[in-house]
Amino acid sequence: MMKKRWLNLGFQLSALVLALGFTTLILLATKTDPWQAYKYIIIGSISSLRKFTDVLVSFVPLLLVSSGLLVTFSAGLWNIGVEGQITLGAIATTWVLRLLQDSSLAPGLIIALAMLAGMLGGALWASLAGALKTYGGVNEIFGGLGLNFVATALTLWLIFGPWKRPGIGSMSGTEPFPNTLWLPMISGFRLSLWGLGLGVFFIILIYFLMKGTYFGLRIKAVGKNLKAAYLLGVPTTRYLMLAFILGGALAGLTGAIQVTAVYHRLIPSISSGYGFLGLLVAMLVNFQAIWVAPIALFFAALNIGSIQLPIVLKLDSTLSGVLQGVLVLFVLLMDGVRQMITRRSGGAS
Amino acid sequence: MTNEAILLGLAGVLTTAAPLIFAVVGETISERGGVINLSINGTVLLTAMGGFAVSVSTGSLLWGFVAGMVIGALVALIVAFGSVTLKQNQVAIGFVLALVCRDLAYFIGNPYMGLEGLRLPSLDIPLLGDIPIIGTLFFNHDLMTYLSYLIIPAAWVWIFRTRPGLVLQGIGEKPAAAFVRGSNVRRLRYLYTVLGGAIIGLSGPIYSLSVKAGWKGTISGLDGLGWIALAITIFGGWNPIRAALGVYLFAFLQWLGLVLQPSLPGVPSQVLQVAPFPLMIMTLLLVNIGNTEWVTRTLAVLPAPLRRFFNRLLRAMRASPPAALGTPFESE
Amino acid sequence: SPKASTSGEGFTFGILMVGPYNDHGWSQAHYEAGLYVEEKLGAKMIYIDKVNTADRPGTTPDQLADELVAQGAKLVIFNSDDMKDASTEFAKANPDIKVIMASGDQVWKDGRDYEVMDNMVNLMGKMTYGKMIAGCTAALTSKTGKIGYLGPLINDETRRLAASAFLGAKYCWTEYLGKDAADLSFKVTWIGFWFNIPGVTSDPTQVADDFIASGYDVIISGIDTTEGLAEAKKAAASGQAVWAIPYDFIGSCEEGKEVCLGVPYFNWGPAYVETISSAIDGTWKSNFQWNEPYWANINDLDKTAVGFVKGDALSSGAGEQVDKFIKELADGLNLWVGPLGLQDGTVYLAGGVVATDQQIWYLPQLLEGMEGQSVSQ
Amino acid sequence: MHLLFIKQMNINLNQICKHFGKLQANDHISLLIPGGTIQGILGENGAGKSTLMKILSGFIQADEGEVILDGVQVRIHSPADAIQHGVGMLHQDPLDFPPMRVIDNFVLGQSGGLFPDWKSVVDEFKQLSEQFDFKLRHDAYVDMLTVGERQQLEILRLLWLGAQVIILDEPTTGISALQKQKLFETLKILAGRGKTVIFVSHKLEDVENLCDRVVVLRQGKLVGEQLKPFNTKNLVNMMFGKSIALEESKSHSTDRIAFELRDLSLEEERIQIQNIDLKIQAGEVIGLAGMEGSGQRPFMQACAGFLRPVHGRILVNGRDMTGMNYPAFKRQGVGYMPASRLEEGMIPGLTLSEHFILAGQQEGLFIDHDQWQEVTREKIRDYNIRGKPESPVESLSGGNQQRALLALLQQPLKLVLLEHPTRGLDIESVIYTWGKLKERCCDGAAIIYTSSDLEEILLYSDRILVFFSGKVSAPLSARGTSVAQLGNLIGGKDWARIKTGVGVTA
Ligand SMILES: Nc1ncnc2c1ncn2[C@@H]1O[C@H](COP(=O)(O)OP(=O)(O)OP(=O)(O)O)[C@@H](O)[C@H]1O
Ligand SMILES: Nc1ncnc2c1ncn2[C@@H]1O[C@H](COP(=O)(O)OP(=O)(O)OP(=O)(O)O)[C@@H](O)[C@H]1O
Ligand SMILES: [Mg+2]
Ligand SMILES: [Mg+2]
Repeated sequence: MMKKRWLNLGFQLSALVLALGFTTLILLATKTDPWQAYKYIIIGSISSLRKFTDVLVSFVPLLLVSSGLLVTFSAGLWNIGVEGQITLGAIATTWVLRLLQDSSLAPGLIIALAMLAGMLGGALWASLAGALKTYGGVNEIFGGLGLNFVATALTLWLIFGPWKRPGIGSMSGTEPFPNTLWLPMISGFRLSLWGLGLGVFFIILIYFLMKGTYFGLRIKAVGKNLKAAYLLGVPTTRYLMLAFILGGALAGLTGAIQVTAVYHRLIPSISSGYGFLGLLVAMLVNFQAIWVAPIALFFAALNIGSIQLPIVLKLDSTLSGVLQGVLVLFVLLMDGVRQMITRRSGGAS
Repeated sequence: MTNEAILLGLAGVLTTAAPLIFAVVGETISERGGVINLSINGTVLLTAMGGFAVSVSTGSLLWGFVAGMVIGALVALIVAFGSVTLKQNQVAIGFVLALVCRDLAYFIGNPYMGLEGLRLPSLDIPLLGDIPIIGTLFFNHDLMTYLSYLIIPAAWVWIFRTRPGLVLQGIGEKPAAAFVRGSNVRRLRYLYTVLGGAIIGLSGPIYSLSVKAGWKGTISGLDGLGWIALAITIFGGWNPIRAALGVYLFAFLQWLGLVLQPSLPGVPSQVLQVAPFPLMIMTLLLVNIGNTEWVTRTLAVLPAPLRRFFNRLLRAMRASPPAALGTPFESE
Repeated sequence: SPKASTSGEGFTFGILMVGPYNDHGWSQAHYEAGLYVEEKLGAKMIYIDKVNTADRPGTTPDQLADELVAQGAKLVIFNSDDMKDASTEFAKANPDIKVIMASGDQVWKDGRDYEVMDNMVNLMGKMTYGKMIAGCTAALTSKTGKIGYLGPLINDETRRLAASAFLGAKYCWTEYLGKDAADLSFKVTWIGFWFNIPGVTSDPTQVADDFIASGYDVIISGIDTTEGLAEAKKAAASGQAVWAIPYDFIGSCEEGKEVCLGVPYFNWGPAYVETISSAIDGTWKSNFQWNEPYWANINDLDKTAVGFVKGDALSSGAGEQVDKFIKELADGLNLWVGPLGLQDGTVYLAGGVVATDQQIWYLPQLLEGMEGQSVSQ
Repeated sequence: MHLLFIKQMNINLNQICKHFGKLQANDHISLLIPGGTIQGILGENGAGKSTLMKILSGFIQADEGEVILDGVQVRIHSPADAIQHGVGMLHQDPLDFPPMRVIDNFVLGQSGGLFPDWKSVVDEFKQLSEQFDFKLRHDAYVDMLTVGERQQLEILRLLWLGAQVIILDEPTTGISALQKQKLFETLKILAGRGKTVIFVSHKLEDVENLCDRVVVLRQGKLVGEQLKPFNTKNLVNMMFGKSIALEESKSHSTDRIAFELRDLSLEEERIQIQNIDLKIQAGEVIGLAGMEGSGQRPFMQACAGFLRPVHGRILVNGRDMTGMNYPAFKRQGVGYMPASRLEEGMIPGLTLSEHFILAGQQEGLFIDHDQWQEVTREKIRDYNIRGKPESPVESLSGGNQQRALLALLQQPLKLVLLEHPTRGLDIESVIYTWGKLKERCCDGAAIIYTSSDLEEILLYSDRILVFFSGKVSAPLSARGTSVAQLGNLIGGKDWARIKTGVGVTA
């Protein structure tokens, strides 16, 4: 048992080495000193408190969306529609903020209501994909993809149409909300402890939900064998929908955080690609909630650290995306190699 | 609009559809063999960049297209290796590759941004091109557009009419049965995935060397096309002809969106562009809804004639994927 | 005139570019201006490109500006309308860092969003002139009298530029060619963004093809990419008489010399040098600049803010008339004079009334006589 | 044509070994089969029969040992190799392509030019099927065929490809008595023409009726060989290492009505069932006999609430359940056990204990794992499951999975619906399973089950419903019915003489 765990770790480490090896090759091919590139990515993410808090700013939405994806993943769903769910969360949050910003309600209450609306918005959009799947037989990958495009169009329409700034519709988004409607920040930093708190709260919640509850077990059962789960008495449609709704709600909350804590308005690409990145995180952790936080943190650090590349090395910072993707790719491939070897050695004993 | 303008506009639809035709045909072939190549969005970008870079460096259009095919085949090879040999989840591998290839295209392609490149010349077909209407519509395009017409029936005939095509259907449907009939399932899956990848790999260079000539990195306007192609493949029910019709419909709606712009002053242009997606979702819904439990339950309460009618209707619309799509094959 | 005498040794300035620094368009125009500043002042440029959320998930322009400051920048240039809010936020949070917001209007006293920010300067070139010249060039060249304008998204700026092109075209059409204004057709089709996003924007390639198919023989581009030029080139290769006028960047004609009539471009260098010098030597003053071309020679890269280079495809006869038009503009010809109506028929400027800068900057609709959507809702 | 001249092939398997992990599936098996004979291979479940045949047909490779055909040692690397050498196999689960046409299935795998010569292929197909009097339409889709017809198609295909040796792995499961008769005739004709037939089964009766010679495998070893005439008792001894007798089955039927169908009509894509009236008493066992695809499955599904009837009522314990879904039926005490264990019954990747949690009652939000461990252990003891609470279900052997499925059915039940509860089980397990099921009857549950084994149907049922392409017989008493009668009904004969469910109310 112990040996097996070490073996697994060995394979994962070798995946990391291979991923680094691959990006190093790419760097060498483009005549860059790889060491410098890696050094600046690290420096750019942890060399100062400011930078680290910036990493955390990127970490929070990634953590939230990955936690939600863990649920849909466990239910056997490829929730590619997650980008749209983030977007709809942001739209719903903006909508409530716009509706209430001139009211006499306490700002804290308005923010809370808006974030709640964001969760609802994301959940609603997810349940659309869910209903398409469970009641319409439409594979969630394609339903989700279509809905992503629709969500983007909806955002653009709102920004250039009904919610446009007085006089102009601008790619810079809707009119920014007043500071009172921002999620409170640590002064001097962009980080909101509220956001961080929410992220941490939800990953812990999801951890216990998936590990120790009837709900979690049923979601897993549905994900592994829908028919059998149904025969064993799990109301599968309901649980599939619940998985979508929970995943969507967390994606929606991600959108809400983007609006209330990062951009303070609705912008065209409000989801910032966090949904797809979250899918990578969820794939990498392979259903284990415990790993979501460290991996998300690592990815966020790569996002922020890579900003140094154009400044210092005049390099394109998509390198970080390459590194993230290649890492996941090699982990998947090495896992396959490991399984193949254990199959073989099982056969030989 | 004048008739001539409409005709030319429709002819333009055929050209803009060409790269997507290759993408959906390639994907259809791959999926027919049982392997989903979800990397397609990244492949389109990487091959567009690669094809452009190679053609700029060599000064040859041909090498550009060859490069696209090679890159597409290599990416597909990773998908095949991961799923056929290592038996990992195809969706996962493909999805990761979709993101990796995109970023890789941007990173490696940076030095080639905005360079002046070659562009596939228009090639009027002598006699056919002179036929009124038809000539303008179909025969005043470039070589790859003509090839895009040809590859649709070619793929259809291959899949549904030839002996190897029967085997292709077989390995996607029930690999064990194909295996006992003497097919080397793994090798064939490799072959068709890589072949499909190579065909998908043509779509990138068709963009960068013809339809949207040039390479502009993140603003090339290519990101997202692969996802669209993937959706259309499913829309096409794994039949190259239906898939191609899907592509033409998509390109046509896009064109309609801009033609209608002046007559729909209240509608932002982005909204019209999105019209194909709800349409696609509706189609998938119609195609699949007959398989759902609640529909059969509901139908059961209808009076007999109505029930029969709906049953026949739903059955006529239904399309099922190859049964072994996405599952690995083990002979022991 | 630029204070090239100031020495910027040891001074670092940062640029945030919305697109790739080598996009052969808007962003590259800024990047090259940065190089120009390095050359003229000896200051050091650092930059981050692709500053948009699609390319840099989870970042905001003000955060990236902080990065530049951390690397030693004493002045930060924001180069896109998208970054307007972020530049305001940043300027307020960093009173000791100088900020240039190119294409913004926050510190314009007569602007709609005026705010006092001592450390901010707004810069913009009067591209209205560039577009007028482009429009004139198009009108002088067109055989069919149909000019297509490939518009990005609809806002004040893009309306203003499309309308300028129209005014220039109409002027040259009627005054130089002596033709009837009613015979000139000027159509704007908006794609929805500065460049193509599949499934979101209209495809500019299709728009350009559609123009050509409908008999529009000159395409004026208002977007950041060169589909208009590429499609014109393709049509020309098959024997059609079609031309194009790209936008933004002085080198834009290169991708299709044989059909390029010329390009109106931004030349940010001189204004940057001047503003950065003032930051170095302490004469900095917050202001809004909407800089005219250097009329003595609009292509003098050391002086002008916007220019127009003629393309290889421009006939010599038309070229002379374009020069004449430029000369007239230099001498004070103003096309933004009434009577001018808006597209919905309301009077915009009564006869003889000269438009104010505000009226031009915040143009509410396309002008009467132009085809195409005016507002996005 | 290659069917006409007689060429016989002798098969010699020498010291074949094959292991899967720790399991020795074939342990030094040596076997000689003379050409033109029908060789039976007997053995309990998991004895290694399929493995040996898969090796001979190239589907898998042996670890050790050699295959000698007509004195020549051959290497068979793949099924393609095997067919080159004249060896073809019908697999236990039909390996064909349901959504494709009969003729496509026929051609697929045949080598030749790019475009098959459809006309001549169809001609040859027709000619060949006429020879055996098979009634297969070349343009029908395979998913519309019965299991028996699919076998016929496979036999024709193998012969067409030039097979000298035809291996049939448990071909009698899932086909009607009539089709079985037809199959046996065909096989005898083939042997008469010099083909070698290898017939794998664990049904003694079938082997005795058909084969010239028999070998018995047990736990991977070849334990004995017999020539005709066979000594049954001896064979059973060899198969199980002991003799086993079927016990007389007791009826637990009471007079309380547990389940009732009133004028029920069902419609599915391929089958329509009309106007069934049926009352089942608590404790009663109802067997459904019929060829696969004759309507038993929709019938069972309607009884469990999966399929909504288009007409009529369903009453469970007197309560009208018409139109309700499976969860509602389940709450009313209807249990359902599907035929395919790992596909529909269990969840690979989850442990036994987790299965019992899923099937059990939720208490609170969090799972009390200790408590459920205990429950699982109890069930394991009670149902004699070889496995631990933390064993993943896919690691259990087939028989143990079956027992676990039984244990997972909730308690108490009003009605138990079982699809092929003993398919693939050896006699020992069959007896055990029925013992457990009869316990349920004692507790007042009624049972409806399907089986393709007529002996089983007659032995364990109180009453029997016969299905033939959507027609359903009125319940027959098991005591007053013989295998032969049942066989005829299943094959569509003698229906005029019995009452059907049709017309009872009409
Ligand atoms: N691919 C495999 N991997 C692991 N074990 C296997 C595999 N195939 C067969 N076995 C095991 O080998 C043993 C022999 O299997 P085999 O299928 O030959 O039995 P059989 O005699 O045909 O039984 P049955 O009557 O149930 O069909 C069984 O214990 C089975 O579980
Ligand atoms: N997929 C698998 N993973 C792990 N172990 C397996 C797997 N399949 C079979 N085994 C093991 O192989 C052994 C044989 O399994 P098999 O199903 O053939 O049993 P069997 O001999 O047929 O018994 P039974 O009569 O109960 O069906 C079992 O001990 C089982 O634990
Ligand atoms: Mg077994
Ligand atoms: Mg077997």
